[in-house]
Amino acid sequence: MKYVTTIDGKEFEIEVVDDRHIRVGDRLVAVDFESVSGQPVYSLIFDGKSYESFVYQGEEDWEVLLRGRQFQVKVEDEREKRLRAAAGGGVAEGGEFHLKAPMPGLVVSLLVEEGQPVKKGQVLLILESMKMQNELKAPRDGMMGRIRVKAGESVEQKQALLSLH
Amino acid sequence: MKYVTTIDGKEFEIEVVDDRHIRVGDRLVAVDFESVSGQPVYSLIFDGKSYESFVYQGEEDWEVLLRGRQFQVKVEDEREKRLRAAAGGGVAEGGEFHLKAPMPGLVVSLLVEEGQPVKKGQVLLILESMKMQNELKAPRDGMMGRIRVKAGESVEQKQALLSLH
Amino acid sequence: MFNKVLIANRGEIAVRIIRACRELGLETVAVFSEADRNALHVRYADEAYLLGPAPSRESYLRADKILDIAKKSGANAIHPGYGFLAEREDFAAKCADLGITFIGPKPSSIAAMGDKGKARATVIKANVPVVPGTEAVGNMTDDDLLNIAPSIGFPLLIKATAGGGGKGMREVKSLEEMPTLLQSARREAESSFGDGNVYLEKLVEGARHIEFQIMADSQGNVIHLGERECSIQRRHQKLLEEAPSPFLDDELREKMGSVAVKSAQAVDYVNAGTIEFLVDKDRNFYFLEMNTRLQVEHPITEMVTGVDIVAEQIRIARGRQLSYTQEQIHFKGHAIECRVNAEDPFNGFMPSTGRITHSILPTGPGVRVDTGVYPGFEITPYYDPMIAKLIVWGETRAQAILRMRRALEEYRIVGVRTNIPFHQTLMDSHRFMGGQFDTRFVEERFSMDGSTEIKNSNAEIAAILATLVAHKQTERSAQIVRRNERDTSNWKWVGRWERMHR
Amino acid sequence: MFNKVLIANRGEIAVRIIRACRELGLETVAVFSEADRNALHVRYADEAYLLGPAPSRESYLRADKILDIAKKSGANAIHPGYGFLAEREDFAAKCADLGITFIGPKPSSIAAMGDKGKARATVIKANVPVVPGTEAVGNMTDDDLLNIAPSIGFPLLIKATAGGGGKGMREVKSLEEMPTLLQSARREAESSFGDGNVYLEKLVEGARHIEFQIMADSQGNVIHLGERECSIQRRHQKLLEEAPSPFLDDELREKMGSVAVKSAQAVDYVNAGTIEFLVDKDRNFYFLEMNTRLQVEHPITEMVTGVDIVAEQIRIARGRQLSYTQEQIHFKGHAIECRVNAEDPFNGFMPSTGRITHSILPTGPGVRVDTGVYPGFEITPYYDPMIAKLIVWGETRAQAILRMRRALEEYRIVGVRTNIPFHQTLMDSHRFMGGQFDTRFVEERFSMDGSTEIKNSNAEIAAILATLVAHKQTERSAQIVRRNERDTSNWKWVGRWERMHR
Repeated sequence: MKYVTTIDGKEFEIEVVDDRHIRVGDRLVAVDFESVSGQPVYSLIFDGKSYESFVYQGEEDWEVLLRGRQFQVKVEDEREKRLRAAAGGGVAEGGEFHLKAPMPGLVVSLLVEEGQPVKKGQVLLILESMKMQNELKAPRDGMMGRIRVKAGESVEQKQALLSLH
Repeated sequence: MKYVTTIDGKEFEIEVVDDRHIRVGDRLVAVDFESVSGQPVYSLIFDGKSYESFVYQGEEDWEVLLRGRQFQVKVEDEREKRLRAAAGGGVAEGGEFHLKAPMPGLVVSLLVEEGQPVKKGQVLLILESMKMQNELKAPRDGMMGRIRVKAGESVEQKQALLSLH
Repeated sequence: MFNKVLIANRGEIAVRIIRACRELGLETVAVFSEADRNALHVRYADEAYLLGPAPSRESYLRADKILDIAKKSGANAIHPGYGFLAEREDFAAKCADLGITFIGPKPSSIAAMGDKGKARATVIKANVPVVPGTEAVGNMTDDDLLNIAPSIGFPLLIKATAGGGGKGMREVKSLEEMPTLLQSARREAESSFGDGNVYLEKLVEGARHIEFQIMADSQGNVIHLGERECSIQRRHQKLLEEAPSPFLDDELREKMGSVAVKSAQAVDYVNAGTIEFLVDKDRNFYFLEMNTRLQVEHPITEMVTGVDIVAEQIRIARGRQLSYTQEQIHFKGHAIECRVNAEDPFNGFMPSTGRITHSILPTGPGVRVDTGVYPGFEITPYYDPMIAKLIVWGETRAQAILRMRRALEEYRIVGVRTNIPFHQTLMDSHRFMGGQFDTRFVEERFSMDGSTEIKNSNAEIAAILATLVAHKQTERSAQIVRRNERDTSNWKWVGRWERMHR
Repeated sequence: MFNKVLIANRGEIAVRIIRACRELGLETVAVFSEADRNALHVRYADEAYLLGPAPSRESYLRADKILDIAKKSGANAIHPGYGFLAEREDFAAKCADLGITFIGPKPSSIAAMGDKGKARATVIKANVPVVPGTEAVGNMTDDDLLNIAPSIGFPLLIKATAGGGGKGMREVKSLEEMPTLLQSARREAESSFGDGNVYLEKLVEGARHIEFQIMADSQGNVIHLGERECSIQRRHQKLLEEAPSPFLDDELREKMGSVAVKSAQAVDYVNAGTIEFLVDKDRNFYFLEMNTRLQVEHPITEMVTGVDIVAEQIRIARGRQLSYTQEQIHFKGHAIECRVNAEDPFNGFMPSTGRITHSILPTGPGVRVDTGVYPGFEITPYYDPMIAKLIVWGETRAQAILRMRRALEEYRIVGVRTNIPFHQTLMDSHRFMGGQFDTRFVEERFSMDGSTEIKNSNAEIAAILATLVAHKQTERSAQIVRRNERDTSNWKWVGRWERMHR
């Protein structure tokens, strides 16, 4: 199977030849790849070098934590890549933004009202979790849409808090 | 459910009243009992005291490892106990003994032949495992029955090695 | 003399105290919230009692229940650890009333130092230098504070009088933004300490945060165990501490040490305590506050002095004399502590909760880990995000940094995100290695991106890893689809039966 | 000077050496057998290469493959650890031929000390006292040995000339049983070391096994780092070591230390080595043998001296002078090491294999764990059963024992049986606490039953625990039966359909 893998705009062509070999660009290389203890921890011996890494599936991309660095990695097989190229590759920019609770906690206060215009970086809501007051901010300029929570309310992780048009 | 639990000949009458209470003899006591991390490790808070223990199912009895001591514990519910009492409780003593490999290893040498009389404590076979030569001995006097392995053979754990009449 | 100690705390510090008690042959009583039934301190203690639901207010802050449990269990001493009830004068006083030894200072010392405003006034009388700020004591109103602020000058800090750990603290750049910040500081102080009082302090720029460990016995002996450098902070939360400070020489150490001792003496201090100082670029130092309790970062002092501070606390509480004179305290080598928090350093240090599914601790020479978590334990949002302290000792600062680097590389925690990558990036920072930092370093002159050169050299490997994991996943889901096809075939067959026989 | 080190070993000692290299800024190359693909030393090293199948002869003893990997990877030094190739003169010589630094002594020193018979002859010349025994050197036949035996006197010991770790060792009580024992000793020696040669030594009764750590640099400086008490053994396998020995005073320590140094000088020794002595009841001491390598129990010496022995080995191999003179070596406190083996102490110390499913390490002040295993790792029957070394330090021997007791209580390993309960029972033994033991103590005067009083007080709790677990299991299996009933209901229904429409 051939993949096109992208990190920070840089593309790597990687072909999984069999269990023990991959082709990176033109180079055929022996790999020894194992997951450890059934965890998302992976040991890779590549060209004699021993690497260990956490690999998680993020919202869209893969997250690779390697030697203290985190990499956002997009992995697409050839078919996906072609489809995306055909669609023009443009991801909608102006659509509605839904703020979800990044962790369970208590809504301490709401600093905006429905229909109010907000600026990028403006604090929308304060969520208390682990004894810390966490400020949740607007990712871009926009207009406040529906607000689904009240101050004093406990929320679950990923619960929808409010929308931004 | 009522149980009769025996350690070293001493009987304990223990009734599991509900999730949070047991009766030991006549005493009704609150217990807080949890298994830890899905392992055979158990935390028991009993009368305010905090205990932690490994509890394994042995060949016949339960094995409880508590504060560095191992206890062989027989747990029977009332019905089992009565059935056993009715049967007379006698376990056959003279039957055939099957020596099984207590661990995987290599049979280094066989020191007996089929049909040979052996004495209790006599070395029957040497099994090499973890770089140690382990002598497997006769548990009682008897006559050698079938020998199922040869010197130089690798054996699995619990594999039958030989019988003693 | 007491023989059974109740530990009124949770997490790594409860475990630390249980260890000290056990090594002194004392029995231990743990208390726990419903969220902590399987916590390590419950598993390790001789006795354990439920306090109540997970929130601290309903469990670890319930002084009444804790004292009831002490009576019920026959515990004749209480160690409060840090946080929770550790700096509550009323709690220490109630212990005394009930004939229970509080392993800490006298209630009067807690009171004198606990209100940060009062503490400033007290040490000023003992000629200890303090940061310019509000000197009046008590419940100052917003109007009072707004009036005084210009005379102190901006930037300044609003600080909670009952405070600690940066909670209820706000930096103010101008009078205009001050009312809003006062409000939010009071709100946070109220929610953290049940006390919304605040005071003001000049912001010393380019300052280092350096604290001295002191120990005092009830015979009037007071010694210090040297300093800890605590300038590596983020939002006023300490992240890394080291001993000794690369900024101090012997002369300044001696001077500050004797001021620390004097500060403790000013409140008749007994047991372990910490005097926090700000040190400016010109080596002027100012008393900031005294923490009248065991400090999170006490292990680095233990590593360089060889003194077991918790065991010594217990000995002092039993009425014994200090085991050491000032002359017997020698400093050997260098120690560093990294606070391992359940926070995602790549996502604004957002707290991370969940079950720890796997963990490998770094071990070996010169490494110590103090932790209260283990594989299978659930990190809940109710408590502090600190899940472990990684402490190393080396003959020199350079060796300690190298050792910390390898220990961080070895540490595995799966199930929650941690700030270990932050510490790894810090260990690679030239400014940190050179000892060139102040309390603003992390926020203003530090980036998680690190050297792009190193990053680029690992990008290909990261790409390969992600590709192999994605490939594995695709293969696995293909297999599941195939298996499901087989599994449902019986149902298809039933469907066929139905149709055939309809 | 080398910058990349191949570690020709596995398990905890490979991890230990990788740590030292990393802290010195050296790159590391691991080698592994098929059974060890996921071992910690492979995961922690910078590079890793497969040697071959699990058995040592096909992997860790394959000197040829290891040297090939060194060349391929550019490793210009090899650390052999202990066991495997550590005391193989030919391997050390081959390294030298290839320009690879062997981190250990010269081949000639290994040869002089590696053959235990030759070693005796060498040190006798240097006026070092030895245990009476065979003084002739070389391949003695059974007849030679049977002839000499009566002049030495019984009981005596048959020992493997290439030996170590009690392998190929047999105790002989009379001439009659000697031929059989010679045969089995030779067989074990042959299988362990590829060399069936043996020699004889008088059995010193009531003896203690006390060894001295020495360090020597290539400039001719030789120092000792004090002794280790190693008398707690079972079948000649050390189980627990401590430093200092409770049996030695300063005078005897100095005397034995200087004999140890003299023994090392007798073979022009360079790098770390250990001189083993037997000390009888009357404090006479006899040279037993020299281990020309890093010793399993080196960490206790590190704990009491502060010297990082492995880092020092590497520095010496780089041609540096020793970092310490004899006068700079000071002993502080007391250290104990318990060897944690995958063995069932309640079942004749039978080796135990399997996957480790869960583990909690003891941590905190004064505790160090050196291990190569982790949850998810499989303990195979191919290698030594030692899976971890638990090391503690205390200010006094009593404090070290209390600390070890609490550390053992904290240690959790699930998946294999371990000898931790043995160590716990030992820590409670009055004879051990009193320092009253010799090399026969464990086999002859120790029982796993311990105090029946303590046992009885816990029996009720054990009964409750087993009952609750059994009850839980019964309930669970009842539920499974019920669930299966539901699951199969659809099938019953199909059956009914079939019958209805037949």
